[in-house]
Amino acid sequence: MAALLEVEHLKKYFPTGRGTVHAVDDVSFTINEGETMGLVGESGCGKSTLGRTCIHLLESTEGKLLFQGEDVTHLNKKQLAEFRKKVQIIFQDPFSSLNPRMTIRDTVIEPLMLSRQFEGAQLEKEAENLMDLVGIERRFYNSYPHELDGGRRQRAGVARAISLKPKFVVCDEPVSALDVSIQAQILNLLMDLQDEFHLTYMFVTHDLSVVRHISSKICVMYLGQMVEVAPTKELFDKQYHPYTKALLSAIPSIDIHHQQKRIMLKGEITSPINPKPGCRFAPRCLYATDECRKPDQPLVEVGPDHFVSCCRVKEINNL
Amino acid sequence: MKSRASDKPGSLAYVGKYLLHSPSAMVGLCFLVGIMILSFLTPFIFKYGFRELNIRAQYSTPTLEHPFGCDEVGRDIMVRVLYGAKYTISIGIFATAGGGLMGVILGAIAGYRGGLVDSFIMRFLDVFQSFPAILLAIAIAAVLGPGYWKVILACGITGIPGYARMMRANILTVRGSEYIEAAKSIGCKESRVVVKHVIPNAFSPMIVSLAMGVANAGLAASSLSFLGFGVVPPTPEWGSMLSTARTYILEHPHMVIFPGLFIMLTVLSFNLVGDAIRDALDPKLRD
Amino acid sequence: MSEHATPKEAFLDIRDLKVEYKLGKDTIYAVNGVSFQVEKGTTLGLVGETGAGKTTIAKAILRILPDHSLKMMDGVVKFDGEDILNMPDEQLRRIRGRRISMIFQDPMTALNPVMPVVDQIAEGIALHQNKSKQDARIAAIKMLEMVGISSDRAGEYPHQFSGGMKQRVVIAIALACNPDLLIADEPTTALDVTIQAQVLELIGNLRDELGTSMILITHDLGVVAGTCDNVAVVYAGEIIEYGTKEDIFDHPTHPYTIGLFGALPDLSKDVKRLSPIAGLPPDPSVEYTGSCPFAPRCPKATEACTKEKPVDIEITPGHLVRCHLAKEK
Amino acid sequence: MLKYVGKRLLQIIPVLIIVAILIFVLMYFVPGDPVQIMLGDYHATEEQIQATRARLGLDKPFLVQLWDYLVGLTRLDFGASYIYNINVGQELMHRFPYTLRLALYSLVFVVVVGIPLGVLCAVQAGKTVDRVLMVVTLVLNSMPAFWLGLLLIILFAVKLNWLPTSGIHGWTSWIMPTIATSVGALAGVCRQTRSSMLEVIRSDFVVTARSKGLSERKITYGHALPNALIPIITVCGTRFGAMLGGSTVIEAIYTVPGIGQYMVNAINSRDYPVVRGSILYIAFSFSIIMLVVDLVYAFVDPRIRAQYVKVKKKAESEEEKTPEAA
Repeated sequence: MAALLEVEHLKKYFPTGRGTVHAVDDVSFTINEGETMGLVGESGCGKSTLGRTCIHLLESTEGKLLFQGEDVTHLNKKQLAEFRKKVQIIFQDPFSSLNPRMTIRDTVIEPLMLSRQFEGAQLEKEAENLMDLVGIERRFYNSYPHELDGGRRQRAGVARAISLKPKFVVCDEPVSALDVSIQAQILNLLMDLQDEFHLTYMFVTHDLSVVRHISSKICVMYLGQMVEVAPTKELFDKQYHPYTKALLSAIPSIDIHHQQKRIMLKGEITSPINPKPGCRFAPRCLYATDECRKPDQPLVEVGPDHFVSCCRVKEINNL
Repeated sequence: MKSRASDKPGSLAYVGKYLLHSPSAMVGLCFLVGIMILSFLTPFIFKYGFRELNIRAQYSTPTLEHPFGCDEVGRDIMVRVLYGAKYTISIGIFATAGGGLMGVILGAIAGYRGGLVDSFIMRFLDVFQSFPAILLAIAIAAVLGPGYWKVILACGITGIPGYARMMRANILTVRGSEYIEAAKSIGCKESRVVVKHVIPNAFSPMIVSLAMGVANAGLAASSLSFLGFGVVPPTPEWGSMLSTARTYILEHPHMVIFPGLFIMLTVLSFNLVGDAIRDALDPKLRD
Repeated sequence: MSEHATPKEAFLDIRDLKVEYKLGKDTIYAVNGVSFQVEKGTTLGLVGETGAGKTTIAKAILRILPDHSLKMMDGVVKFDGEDILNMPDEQLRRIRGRRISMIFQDPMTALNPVMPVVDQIAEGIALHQNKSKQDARIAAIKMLEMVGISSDRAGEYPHQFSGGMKQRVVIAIALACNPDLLIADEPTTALDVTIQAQVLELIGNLRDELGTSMILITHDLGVVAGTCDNVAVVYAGEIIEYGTKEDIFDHPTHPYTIGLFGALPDLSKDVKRLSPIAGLPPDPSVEYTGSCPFAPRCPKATEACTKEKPVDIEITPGHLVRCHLAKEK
Repeated sequence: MLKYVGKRLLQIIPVLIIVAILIFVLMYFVPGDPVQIMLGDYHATEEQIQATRARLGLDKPFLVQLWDYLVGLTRLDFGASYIYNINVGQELMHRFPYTLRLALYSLVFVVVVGIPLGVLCAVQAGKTVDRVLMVVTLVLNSMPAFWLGLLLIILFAVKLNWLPTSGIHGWTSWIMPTIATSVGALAGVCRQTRSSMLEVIRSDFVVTARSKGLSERKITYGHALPNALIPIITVCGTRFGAMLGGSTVIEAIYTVPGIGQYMVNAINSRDYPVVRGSILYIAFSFSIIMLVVDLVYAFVDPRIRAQYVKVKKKAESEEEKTPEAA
């Protein structure tokens, strides 16, 4: 498989009144064509910012972005317009991501029209095909978002995102606002579309069971830093980073006969504003030593395609 | 979710349809439209003209002949009050339209451009906002002098800072929403994002304050006229009629009643319509 | 309507509870004949999706549903032998916060933003335990420490705390007067998973320590699995399946319960495709008097399901299923 | 906190300077010669006119006049009235107590009556009391203050002869001006209180308070009202600021010798130093009131207080403010 998106030492800082927010701080990974990379972490860890930075909805502060082998870190207006046709995003909140004053049909037509690939009746037909594809019934074509339920709104968001047949779609918590039964419908839809159009997904979520279901590879983030990245199966079999261990153990399991022991973390996530150097997880980590507070923590390869950002990974896991 | 006939949420058609179903708004609208029509038709309906002196009827209290009585030179107060409706109503509407337009433009620029332009506009408006509304109108009127269009200008300028601030805040809210990000991600040019996505959504909440603004502008205009800074006698503007009537209040109090009553009814009508528009646009407040 | 197989009066005994309220011109049939019992020291999980009526059930127990939209509340809610629904307000206020208390879903909005947290806890203590303001504050600080907040933060305001910490404060308020029954309405839904683990453990420990009965409302079957003794599955304002945790998780019988498990991505199993429940959640402004509310979405629905409302069937002792098809098993 | 107040006070200064320059420039170019108006109808000779000009300093070039004026302002010297030749600053000081008293009485009336009525409406929302009060306040809100003032005179002075018609002679003289000034504000405050209380009453923390077993009274006044205060304070503050600037129409009707009347008369007689002085006073007093309003916000809401006071670095409290949603 060829690499579709390569991210190298990406940083995204926000200046604020109280200091600089290190929302994404030196993150590197590769997403291959046709695969789904899950990006997981708790609220405030910078995962949405990372997703948006990868597709130029936010401009990176530092680092390098390669898309299909080309450097897309800095784009001029024209290049950006071309790039936009290849990358898309599906948002978390299916209400606020649709213009409340546009019908579903208009929302889906807009990107087709802007692309200038279709005209007149063809435009209408293509839009209807798309709405049909994502499962929006004909009677809702001319409805406004507030007249629809969350599931259908999210379908409209999906139709808009795939309308230009992009290569790469960032799914930013696309199912966390939905109920379990609807969530499954949307997840199935996303997987079907991936097969049909050979899409590559970056699936941003805090829900580990969803990410396990849909992703082939998982990247775990904590406070702007990547702590562990591995193929899904491997990550769920064996975690090396203390944070990943705690995170996975905290998921409530529906298996009532094998309730595992949870690893309780001390305290709560700290501030991403002007953080101290070193491992961001150190203040809550059971194993933290002075070494963890040094800048430039290494990324250790512990297995094939399995990287951990922890200087004590060998000692902790008896490797 | 029941799908009713789809009206663009927050559009004028949507608001209009809602108004038709609100009894209080209809009462207000009927009063305003009715009195406006009467105002233009007075010369054709009534026996007396609004300027017609009739010394014999001087200070006449209400009679069948003169239902509202007559003033200090025997002019029929009812005819004058009805004729004068067009001033208060049109001043309210023109002042709000003008002030609203300026405010919306300034606010939109400040909100969308941000940075220096934003600070400059907002600091400039701060100067205006260091006055209470009515006193600002008086100060402007003091500079401009009296007259119909000058009152409109004074009341219009007074409204600008408020509308600008509100529009700016709306723009900032809309600009941060996900559908704007979505519009960018599907390749909308900036101009399209602004015209198609930002402005319509930011403007919609303004309709309410503009509707309410008409009532305030009308009230302010009549206050100005009352103080002698607005429309001056012999034009039968209600505020200036009251200003004259005030001199005779001890002997002929009836002259005071009707002009004021009609100011109140007009302002009340605008408020009723404004309330209904707010309800139409903000379903949260209903139930 | 069915009578559960408990002839003696339970600690909390709810029978045929119905709640309707107004929403614009529509009537919302939020709770449609719900009956269940909670025994002393046990935990019942109420599971269901958004709009199923779980929160309304909880609020009805404390009678804190908003007056302005409430249209009808009917049925019997008996707590320790006392009839809650017909009790004078004065008497009810002595139960609220002292014998029954509640933890709310969103800790961001559940606390008064302009009052120091310690005062929000002390308020209930002063009221119910007849303590002076000073003593109540001391007791409140003790409560804060019990939920893991150091006493030097007692005078701070809610906005100075993070989400997880706020939920701890809410828990402290709820447990301040050592209640007999705790109703936890989605206590961890707004929290991150590691914080959720902390809060669930805290609630669990305090419950065991104080011997409190609990009703846990959640949409998350995983949370139920770790915390509850009995489970009630709520759909369209009805309990469509009720039983012990083992009954529900090992032998789900109602097609909706089965559907819920199928729609859930499971950490321990590999499935290529999820099997979602078809269709949409039920319209709460429709009253299902003559049919099963799940029939339109049910893969196994028969003609009977659309013509007749199913009643509870006890398939094994204590395991009730409200489905026509359960009979055949 | 003190630092914040200082900063805000400093911010008022440039605004006042701009107001001063703006008003001076505008009035200078307005058609109409004050000297002509001063000397009145009789035919003044050219020498008289020139002499008056020279006395008032109006013969100097425009920029010199402006400079003199601004320099005077730094010494708090607003100049002297063209007509009465009385120092404007002194006259403002002399008149201020009247305006202040009227504004204070009105504010007290508005707060003491308006807020409880609004709370009552919110608690009884949809019931008869609420409906009646909402109609009444809507009508009162639409009533021009000057008309109400005149109606009061007709009723209490002319018909009943209970109260003096105008001027300030003893405490009874304050009754009608106070009512006429405050009725509109009272209606506004009542409606604002109702709507912000309604919003707060439905929030989750009120449900929390109820589930603690508190009485409805305690919930309404102890939990809901403190959270509903911010918009109410805004309305009260703006109205008070306007009253303190001079209730022009009311002072005119009841001949209260306050600042509003001073300015209105000055505008009519083109007494520019007085107009400029009163406008500056209005801008200053209104800005101060707005500052006070902001400080009251901080007093009632710890979240606003936190923005003014330099926050101690507290890691946990910042968690929610990460730009995850940015």
